[in-house]
Amino acid sequence: MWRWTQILVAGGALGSFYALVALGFSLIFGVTHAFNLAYGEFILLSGYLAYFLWKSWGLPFYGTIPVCLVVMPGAALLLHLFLRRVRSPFEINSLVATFGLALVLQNLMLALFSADYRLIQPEAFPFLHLPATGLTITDKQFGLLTFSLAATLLVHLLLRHTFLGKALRATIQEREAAELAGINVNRMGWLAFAFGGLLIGLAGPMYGQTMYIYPAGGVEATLIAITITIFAGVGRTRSLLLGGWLVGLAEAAAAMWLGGSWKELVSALLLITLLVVRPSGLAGRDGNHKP
Amino acid sequence: MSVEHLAVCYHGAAVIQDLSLQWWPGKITALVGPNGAGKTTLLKAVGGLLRPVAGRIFFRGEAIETLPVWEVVRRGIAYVPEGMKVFPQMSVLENLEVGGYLDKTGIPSRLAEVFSIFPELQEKKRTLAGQLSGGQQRLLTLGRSLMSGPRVLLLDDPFLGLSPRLTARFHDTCRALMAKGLTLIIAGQHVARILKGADEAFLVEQGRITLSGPGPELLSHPHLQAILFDGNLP
Amino acid sequence: MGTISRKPYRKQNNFFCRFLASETWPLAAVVGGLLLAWPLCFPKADLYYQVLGMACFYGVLAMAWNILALAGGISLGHSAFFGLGAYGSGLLAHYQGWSPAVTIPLGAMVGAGYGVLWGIFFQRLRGVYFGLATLAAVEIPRVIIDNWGSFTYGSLGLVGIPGLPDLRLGAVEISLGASLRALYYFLLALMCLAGALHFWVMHSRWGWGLRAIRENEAAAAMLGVNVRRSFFLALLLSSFLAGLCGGLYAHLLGLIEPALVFSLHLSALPLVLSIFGGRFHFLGPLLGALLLYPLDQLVLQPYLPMGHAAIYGVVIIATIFFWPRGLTTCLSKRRRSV
Amino acid sequence: MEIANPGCRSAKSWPRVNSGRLQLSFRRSGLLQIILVLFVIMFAGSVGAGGKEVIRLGEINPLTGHLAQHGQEIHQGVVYAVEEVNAQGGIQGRPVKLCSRDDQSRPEIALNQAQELIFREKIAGLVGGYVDSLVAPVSELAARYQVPYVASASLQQALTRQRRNPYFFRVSRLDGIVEPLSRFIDEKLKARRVAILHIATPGSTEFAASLRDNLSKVGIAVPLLEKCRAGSRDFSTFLLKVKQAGVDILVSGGFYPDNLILVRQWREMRLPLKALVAPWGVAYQSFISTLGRASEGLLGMCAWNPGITWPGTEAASCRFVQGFRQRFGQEPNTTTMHGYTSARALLLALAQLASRAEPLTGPALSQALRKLEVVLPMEHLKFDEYGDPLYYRQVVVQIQQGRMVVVYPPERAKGWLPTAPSLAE
Repeated sequence: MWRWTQILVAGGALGSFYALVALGFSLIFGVTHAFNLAYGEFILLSGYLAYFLWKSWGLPFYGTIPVCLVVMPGAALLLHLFLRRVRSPFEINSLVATFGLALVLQNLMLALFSADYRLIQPEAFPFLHLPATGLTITDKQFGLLTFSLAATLLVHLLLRHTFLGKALRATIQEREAAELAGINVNRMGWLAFAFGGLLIGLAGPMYGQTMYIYPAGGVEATLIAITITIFAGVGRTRSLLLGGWLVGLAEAAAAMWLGGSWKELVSALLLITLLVVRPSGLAGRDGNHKP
Repeated sequence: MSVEHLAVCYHGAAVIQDLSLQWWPGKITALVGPNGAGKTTLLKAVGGLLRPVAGRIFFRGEAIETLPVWEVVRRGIAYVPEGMKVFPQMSVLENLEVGGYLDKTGIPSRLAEVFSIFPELQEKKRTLAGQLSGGQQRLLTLGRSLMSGPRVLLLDDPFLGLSPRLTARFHDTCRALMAKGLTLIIAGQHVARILKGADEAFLVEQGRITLSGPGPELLSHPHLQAILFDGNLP
Repeated sequence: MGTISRKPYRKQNNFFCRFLASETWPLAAVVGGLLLAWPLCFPKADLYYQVLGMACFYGVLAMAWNILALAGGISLGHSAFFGLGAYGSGLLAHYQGWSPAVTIPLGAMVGAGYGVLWGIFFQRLRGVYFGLATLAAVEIPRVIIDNWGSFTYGSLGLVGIPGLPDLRLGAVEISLGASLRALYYFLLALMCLAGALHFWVMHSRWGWGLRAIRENEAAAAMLGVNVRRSFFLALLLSSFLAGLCGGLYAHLLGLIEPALVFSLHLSALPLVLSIFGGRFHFLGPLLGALLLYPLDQLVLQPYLPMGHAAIYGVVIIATIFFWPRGLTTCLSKRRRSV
Repeated sequence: MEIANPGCRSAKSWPRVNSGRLQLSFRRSGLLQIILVLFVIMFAGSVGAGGKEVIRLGEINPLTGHLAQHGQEIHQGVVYAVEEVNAQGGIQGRPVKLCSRDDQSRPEIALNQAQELIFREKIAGLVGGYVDSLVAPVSELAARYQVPYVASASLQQALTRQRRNPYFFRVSRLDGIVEPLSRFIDEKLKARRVAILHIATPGSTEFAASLRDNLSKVGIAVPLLEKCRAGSRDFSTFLLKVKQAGVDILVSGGFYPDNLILVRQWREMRLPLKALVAPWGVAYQSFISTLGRASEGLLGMCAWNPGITWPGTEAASCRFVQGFRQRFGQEPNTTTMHGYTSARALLLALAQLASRAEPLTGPALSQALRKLEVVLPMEHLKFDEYGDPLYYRQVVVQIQQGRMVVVYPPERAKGWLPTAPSLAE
């Protein structure tokens, strides 16, 4: 019984983190249609920034997050500036251009930070430990859950309950109609990159703390982001979170029953099944929304 | 409002060449013509969606052809696209609110106005727009355009795919809007219906204006009939 | 497309005539001639045989990918076919001891069999959704092969796969296993065959049907294109070719591992090569492979051992900026019409 | 009608009639020029390479990609060995030039690069290589072109046992890890039940199978043997199973990054284990400093480390550490030493050939390597008939107060803390 609770906690924390990683990608992709394969590299950059602030300047881990939150939107806006030069067909060309950018960034990080694996704050302290049951929630899991859920909630509130958010969603759903409603879709693009940068800024330190960072590690983060995003449909925070949990829990359950090497098969099957059954994404309420 | 020597290219092909015309405020102007004549392109150029390669578009004495779309909308020109361009994952209310994006303070009053014109939208204001019927989505598209408080409405094929009853309804709405001082420019395929109600009408052929005059008068013009009805009166 | 026939409405069933009528045949001839002739000047340049041979090999893979892309199926999972072809062929050679001449096509059939499954399950998916499903679909054969240790040797990989046999044409013996030059000509011939197939696909009625599907499925169906069958056939051909490459790879390298043949790299490579070269032109994927791969292997790596991948990235970015529709755009005078 | 799909504007243009098919436009000839220039650059290196004076040594390592960390470490070791020889005046007065290539952690690129080294640079011998899938194709090539290849880190037994390859040598072997480890688990830890985790790579998989066989021979049960994908970021579920299985020892065949996560999650979950042993990744100073106190009491394995050296080579080892520190500004570790040792072996064989004034051909060099016997800081190096190192044996180290202390074999042991101190204090 407690074992299952433990799996639930581990899977839930990881799943929330997946959702956090996917949020920024989803927002940027939805609003600007930029298929950003260098997304993971930006998370790594943010992670490296946090790592060096923590390591060399002795900043506490949670102290590095504000710095990343300031720096990364700038980097994301630079990326937007870069991608604005990409011509149509935008989606596929941005994919290839960012593939090239990812290569450049990977080598840049290799030269700057060396190939070593970095881990922020490796020591763990239990946040909640019930010796009788064996249930343990570590401070990292707790932090991961809190920050991921808080970020998701904030993005949700932004998109659902502010006027700006409505404009962003309108741009995601029907770009031309949004333009005709007087929305400056250009500015929405900048905003999406800025918000995406904020989310990258948050996800980076979390990534460096939960997992390790190394120059070639961005691909994994990008894959998580793409998977969850298309899993859930673009610009839907709730289904993103749901998708993250589903993947996290499915992986944990697969590792439990079948063994760690079957994890990917289970999440792949889950993903394919969902795609085939619900092509418009998780919890997709189908209107005339074209995939 | 006037268009002077306009030329617009679409995917490299010149769709409109050297087209000039004038619209008078507070009237219904019709643009008719065969498929591919450039009606939609003209409306899109005026609405700011396409940038002309040559020529000028004046609105209240100001050249607007290089302005981005939202600036054009801010000046009071609203292009209502053909088809159903709603935000499918947003509620009807949200759709309308987004329509008033440029002037947030005016939203409540204009919302009331739109709901008075289209009461069925008020009934369904919590429904997702994607779940509305086709006709309702058209109404919503129009309603959303009205939310920006336009002076000029550019309606692109507004009757496409609507039932006759709804078409009549739509037409009445247009009249009512005109009575409120709006300028309407209607382009479309339902030539007879459009021309009958138009104060002023233009025939567009291959990117040029070939005929102009009051709507009913134009309808009976032999050239127009030759082109659009193969000589048979509808 | 840049190579459409000069008189498209006259019936031209002979594809050779169509090829001669296309405006790029001089370039194809120059490239082909260069590839054919340079070994005469440098008979001992084994390195170049290897690298250019592999470039031809990747050209075939890129064309396999492009056939599906022509129908709008941007696949991110072609390494699934590649890996299945490699394992199918490798395992047959290992257990049955058959000649590669038999096992490679059979391996390709295994890849195509997986393509059939895609065709059944992914028939409703398009665009990004198709791409994502294909990305996930790589994991299924990979994990199964990785865990089925008793049959596939799992993560240990399959070692000791026999090399390509010697070909005997009358009195002439071509030893593909021992001579890199022979291997190079073999791969070049394979590439030319695949290139001809690619040309045929792009310029046949079926190919135009595939384009129509990519642009607008409903409209294509109204034009009389059997959307499902056409797309399915494209998938089948594409997966077969990718599987063929995989089978060949197993025998070229002599060892395969799940992580090696089902890698993301192999899925991404044909996409990058095709888009770099231009995916709307029958020469595009080919040129992409023939330029990009040797550029990296022969120029960037030796001169810049540490930073070559970054330069590679810069080249890709520059291409997207200056030739957004691929290098072959500069083949036709009016870019937008390619 | 408008087309929504942005990827596909092309078919808008329907077949158009065009003229002048033979006339090459400027753009087209531009492309041709690019192609020609590239061809010239590609072939430029093939002429005039390979001087008489310089001895060229080839090196292929994963300098980028997911194996980059260890590839870079081996690379540094090789660079150091070559520079050391050059500082002493080269081989019989002839300087050694190192030609390094990156295989991007991909075998077929390793093949290309090896060929480039053999044909364009005309190297005398090859060193480097990190995992078996990267080493194996290069070893085949070495045999085909008769260029001796001394692999720095390769374990898979099939590479030497299955196929007699007279041009392939390596400075490490799997037995040198599994044997001391299983004896340590049996004799020192007195384990009854052991869980083994390994990564889906050939080396790690073979290690796990071989260790299980060895352990069951001495009557130790292995109730849990699990495989994980390389780069797995979450072992918490696996650790739950470990807990369920009631084992006292956990052996991790994971690499450096896998062990980072595994150890941390083990600590977090407060799993009662007598010991966690990991042959790879733990016995690195950087691992210890990254994990900090969480690494205390961990067991790792290494062939060499600063302060841990083959008996009788203390002075040479010390010189190496100091020289390396000066050159690269960082500490050498066991991987660096593997690179250094492999390069040393090749250089020593070259020197022997040169001192006898024999030509530096592949077969002669292979003979010299076969006869080579030398005591180096990492091992007493002598190749057996298969090209495997005869005396390669790793030691088990325990991390005590942030330092590595040898705990097995007994003749080299320095101290042993029988229980793993838990982190909570």
